[in-house]
Amino acid sequence: MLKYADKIRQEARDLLQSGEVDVFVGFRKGTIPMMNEPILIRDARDAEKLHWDSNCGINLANYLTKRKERMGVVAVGCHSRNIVTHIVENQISRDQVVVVGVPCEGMLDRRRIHELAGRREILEVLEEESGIVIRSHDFEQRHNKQDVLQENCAICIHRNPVIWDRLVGEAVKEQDGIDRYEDIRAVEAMAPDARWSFFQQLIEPCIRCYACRNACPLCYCPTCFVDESRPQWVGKSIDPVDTLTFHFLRAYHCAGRCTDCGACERACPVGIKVRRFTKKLEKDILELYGWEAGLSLDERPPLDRYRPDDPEEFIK
Amino acid sequence: MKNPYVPYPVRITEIITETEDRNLKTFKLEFLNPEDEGKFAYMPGQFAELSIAGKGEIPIGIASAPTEKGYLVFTVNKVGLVTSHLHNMKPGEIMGVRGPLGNSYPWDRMEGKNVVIIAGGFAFTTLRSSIVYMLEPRNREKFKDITVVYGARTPGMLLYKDTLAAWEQRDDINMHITVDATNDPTWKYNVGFVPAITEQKAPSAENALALVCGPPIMIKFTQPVLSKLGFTPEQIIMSLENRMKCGIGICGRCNIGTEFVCKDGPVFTLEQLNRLPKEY
Amino acid sequence: MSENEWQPKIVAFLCNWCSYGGADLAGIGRLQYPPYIRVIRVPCSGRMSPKFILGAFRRGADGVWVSGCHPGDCHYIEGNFYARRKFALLKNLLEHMGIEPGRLHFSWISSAESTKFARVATEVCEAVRALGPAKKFIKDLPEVA
Amino acid sequence: MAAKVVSKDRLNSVLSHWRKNYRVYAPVQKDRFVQFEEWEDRGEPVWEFQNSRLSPKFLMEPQSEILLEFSLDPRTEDSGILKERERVYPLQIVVGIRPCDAKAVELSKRNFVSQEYTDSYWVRRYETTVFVGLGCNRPCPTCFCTSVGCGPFHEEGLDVLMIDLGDRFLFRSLTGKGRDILAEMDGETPSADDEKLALQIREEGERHIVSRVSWDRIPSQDLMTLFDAGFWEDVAFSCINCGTCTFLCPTCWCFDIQDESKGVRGIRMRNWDSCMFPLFTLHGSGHNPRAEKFQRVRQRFMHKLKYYVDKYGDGVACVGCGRCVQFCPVNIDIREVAEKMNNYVRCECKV
Repeated sequence: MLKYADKIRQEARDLLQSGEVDVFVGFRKGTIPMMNEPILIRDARDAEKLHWDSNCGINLANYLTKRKERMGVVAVGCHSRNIVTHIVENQISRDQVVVVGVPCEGMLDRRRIHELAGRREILEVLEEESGIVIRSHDFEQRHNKQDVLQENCAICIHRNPVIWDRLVGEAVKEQDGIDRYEDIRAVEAMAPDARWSFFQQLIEPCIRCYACRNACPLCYCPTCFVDESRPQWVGKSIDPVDTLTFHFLRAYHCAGRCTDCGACERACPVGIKVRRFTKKLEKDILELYGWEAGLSLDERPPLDRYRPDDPEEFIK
Repeated sequence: MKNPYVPYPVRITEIITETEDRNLKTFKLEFLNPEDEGKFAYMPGQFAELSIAGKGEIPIGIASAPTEKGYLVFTVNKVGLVTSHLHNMKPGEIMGVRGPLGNSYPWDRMEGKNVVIIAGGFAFTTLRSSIVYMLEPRNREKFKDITVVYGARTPGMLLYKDTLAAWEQRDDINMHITVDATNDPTWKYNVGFVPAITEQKAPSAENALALVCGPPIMIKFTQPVLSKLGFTPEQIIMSLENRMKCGIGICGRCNIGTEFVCKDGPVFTLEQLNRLPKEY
Repeated sequence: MSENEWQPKIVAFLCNWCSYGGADLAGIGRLQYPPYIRVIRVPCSGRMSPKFILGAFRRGADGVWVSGCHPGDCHYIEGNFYARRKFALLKNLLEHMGIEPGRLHFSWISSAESTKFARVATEVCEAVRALGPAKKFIKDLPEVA
Repeated sequence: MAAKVVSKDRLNSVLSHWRKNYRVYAPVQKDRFVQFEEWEDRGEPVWEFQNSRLSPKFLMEPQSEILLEFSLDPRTEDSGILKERERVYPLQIVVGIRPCDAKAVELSKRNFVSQEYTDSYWVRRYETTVFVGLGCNRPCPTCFCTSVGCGPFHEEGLDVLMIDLGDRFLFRSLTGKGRDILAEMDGETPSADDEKLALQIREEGERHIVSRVSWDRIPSQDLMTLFDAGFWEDVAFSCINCGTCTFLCPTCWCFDIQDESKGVRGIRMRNWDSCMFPLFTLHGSGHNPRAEKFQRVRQRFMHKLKYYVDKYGDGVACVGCGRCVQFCPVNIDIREVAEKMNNYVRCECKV
């Protein structure tokens, strides 16, 4: 992924210099290993600050709404699908964005890497062609990239940008033969009480910081339901029912829109696999309505349309 | 250890609908335990948290004066969850009051001075308290001229109409009541915005302090008028509002710069405010 | 039925134009169905938000039943078509999270179908009763420090 | 001041002994993180950890805490009257708290106890807690405690300091509370070698702090000039306005107060709140003094590094634990922001 960095800088410089865009949204190299920070630049001279590697899992589509400028933005497959979703939902217009597409080989799961390093101090994580090298004071470890990918990346089937105006490299081969829903089926197979306990345990560490919600480009409502007071849909304490209500409704709001970009899980400071909620919806929507989010600019999302013969066996 | 979060239980004894839009009501409250009144010793400019079990608390300026014994008065605008519930309560019902909170108007500084009171809309509450306090016979001589410019959108939107009428009759206070507009032919007071009437009545800045409370737009246009009249930022006293919860400088939300509006304020001089972020 | 026997609480959200009329007609016709149902009238099944259903469970409903016009008969032309997709996903996700199948019910009942109303009401009541009191998603005072 | 040495394999029996009279909280491994939990005679606490994911501030300021309770039953005389819930505050020992987190408790005290008001809940928890700190032999690369008046073996806020000597711990009491719990603990008197080793470890630990933050010029900066500085929009750009930094921060104490009732019973409680949330400052009128993201980000940093500094004249409201640096989902780094604030010079040039 490092190889794209130069090309991204070049495209950004070009776009800003030519005046094709007013601002460019990308990443700059982070201050700690395996972290990069979203950055907005206005001046072509700042293009050199742009960086790219396999630690760009924060979804930049989240930074595009409520802006007036013409924007250049770096986007991998899932992020480009969120840009499509924004356009379809009238949050941005197609003319407003110049998408610099990045064929993606997956982002690193930094928690997994910390675990592999035995939670010892990591000085840096180097990316090589086929894998990564974890370097510390007193040890060095090599891992295959496939073993240290974020879970959503490991099962990704849309690595290449869906829409793009410029592409920084040749399209990568899409993964095939992927079973995206193994984890969901495992939960489905449980008895109701076991499922209930499963989700209770899943959210037990939640501190209601809303990082999952806020890292998500789909969450742009002016007032979130958790902040409404009349009526108050959900209490504010760490009561497990309130926490579960939050996660349930948050996921439901993403139904048919979620691209499984994994930003929510990446952002969670306490390591909750919040995709266990959204992926169930994704699976059902694929099975019931044959829909995957953000693949087309011309189709309405599944909850904004219907077919007269939609399944209704559950209705008396 | 005294628990600062426990409100004094009070009973609502009277509810007056103040304004024609029925959005402002005045609540008269009596302490359930008479000994609590002594603990609730306050000065005009302070506020209290009105506390309704199951709904929450709201910070409201105290509209009664310490010279009015036996009860407290609060005038409440209907806005959110707690205030809407309060507006539906009936005399006889029980609620809580936590306070007094915040500083007060600078009564030490005001002694021996002319006091100019400029108010708009429902921000008149703590100023009512101040006027009642100053007009109390044993207090009146501590202050020189008292001038009041008080305006509302229409005659029907003025607070405390009977009290205003009574003050109009007195010769120890200069009342300038005004409304933005009216088609009431019997209206015998001023018509015009508060800043304009202030300019017209031109209270002197000499040996004076001005207490200014009102909506942001009124404050914005009154400040230049006062400057023109010679009031320095130290002579202009204002009372801020911010979202509050604890009211005692602990929960953090009303913080602006180095100050907590609830504990270090709500009363600040313009000179102090000029050195603080305008985050209110 | 003994006095102490547990009786389920079921919240029924009925569309104003069809199912509510069906309930009315069932009443006029003195049709019998179990008395466990509390009706909330909604303008259209399309108005139903997942928050309403979750809100009912949070407040201790043992079952929730949503009923609207038959597809094609919606007073607002297509409200129930949209609703149908929302309901499918909602039901699946709620049950995925451990709410027992049988607590949440949906139906299409027209204002003329009083018999169907009474029949479905009975079915819903029986299904919920068979499950016993709800224990999940019920919001109590928080047990915190 | 008393001191004792205890070998590591006997530590659990020390904890067990303390449990007779105290609740004991210790760091335990939970999923992928270390967390302070009540130690109940089973499971091994972890002693080799960098720091716990959540700061142990929750022992003083639980995320949700009931303040008052009430009945809404109209048949009872006290219907609608809010009362303090009767509650016992058991004596507790927090063992293994890092010096930075202990100093944070001392900083927080300034907020919860002022001249005018005492937060009785916080104070009762504080008074019944004994802080047994564990010095940091190997601080994290994100730790910058030594730049903010703290350090890996800093003693402020601790009743006892523990130093890991390899196969044994040296316990040194720093207060009366500390002396009391040391008195009832088995252990040997440290030898001269133990003391020497402890000193070496201490120096070594301090040398390990590689992060530096300069804030020396911030106190003399003009508050409004910093407030109006041009860099805030840039600093805030990547922020997603979540509460991670504030909830993980040991010196963030802001809270919200909420009522809940069910049937005729009700409670008033407080919950952690965050200046990152727009709702934090939203007025009833709809006006929001900090409606924009950059204003909220600015508030957080200005509060820690400028307002607090000016208000109390006793340093910054940060202990350098580095949690916000490690866990911010978008890598906003307080060390960089402090640097920007410290070096800020208003541009006088005309645009």
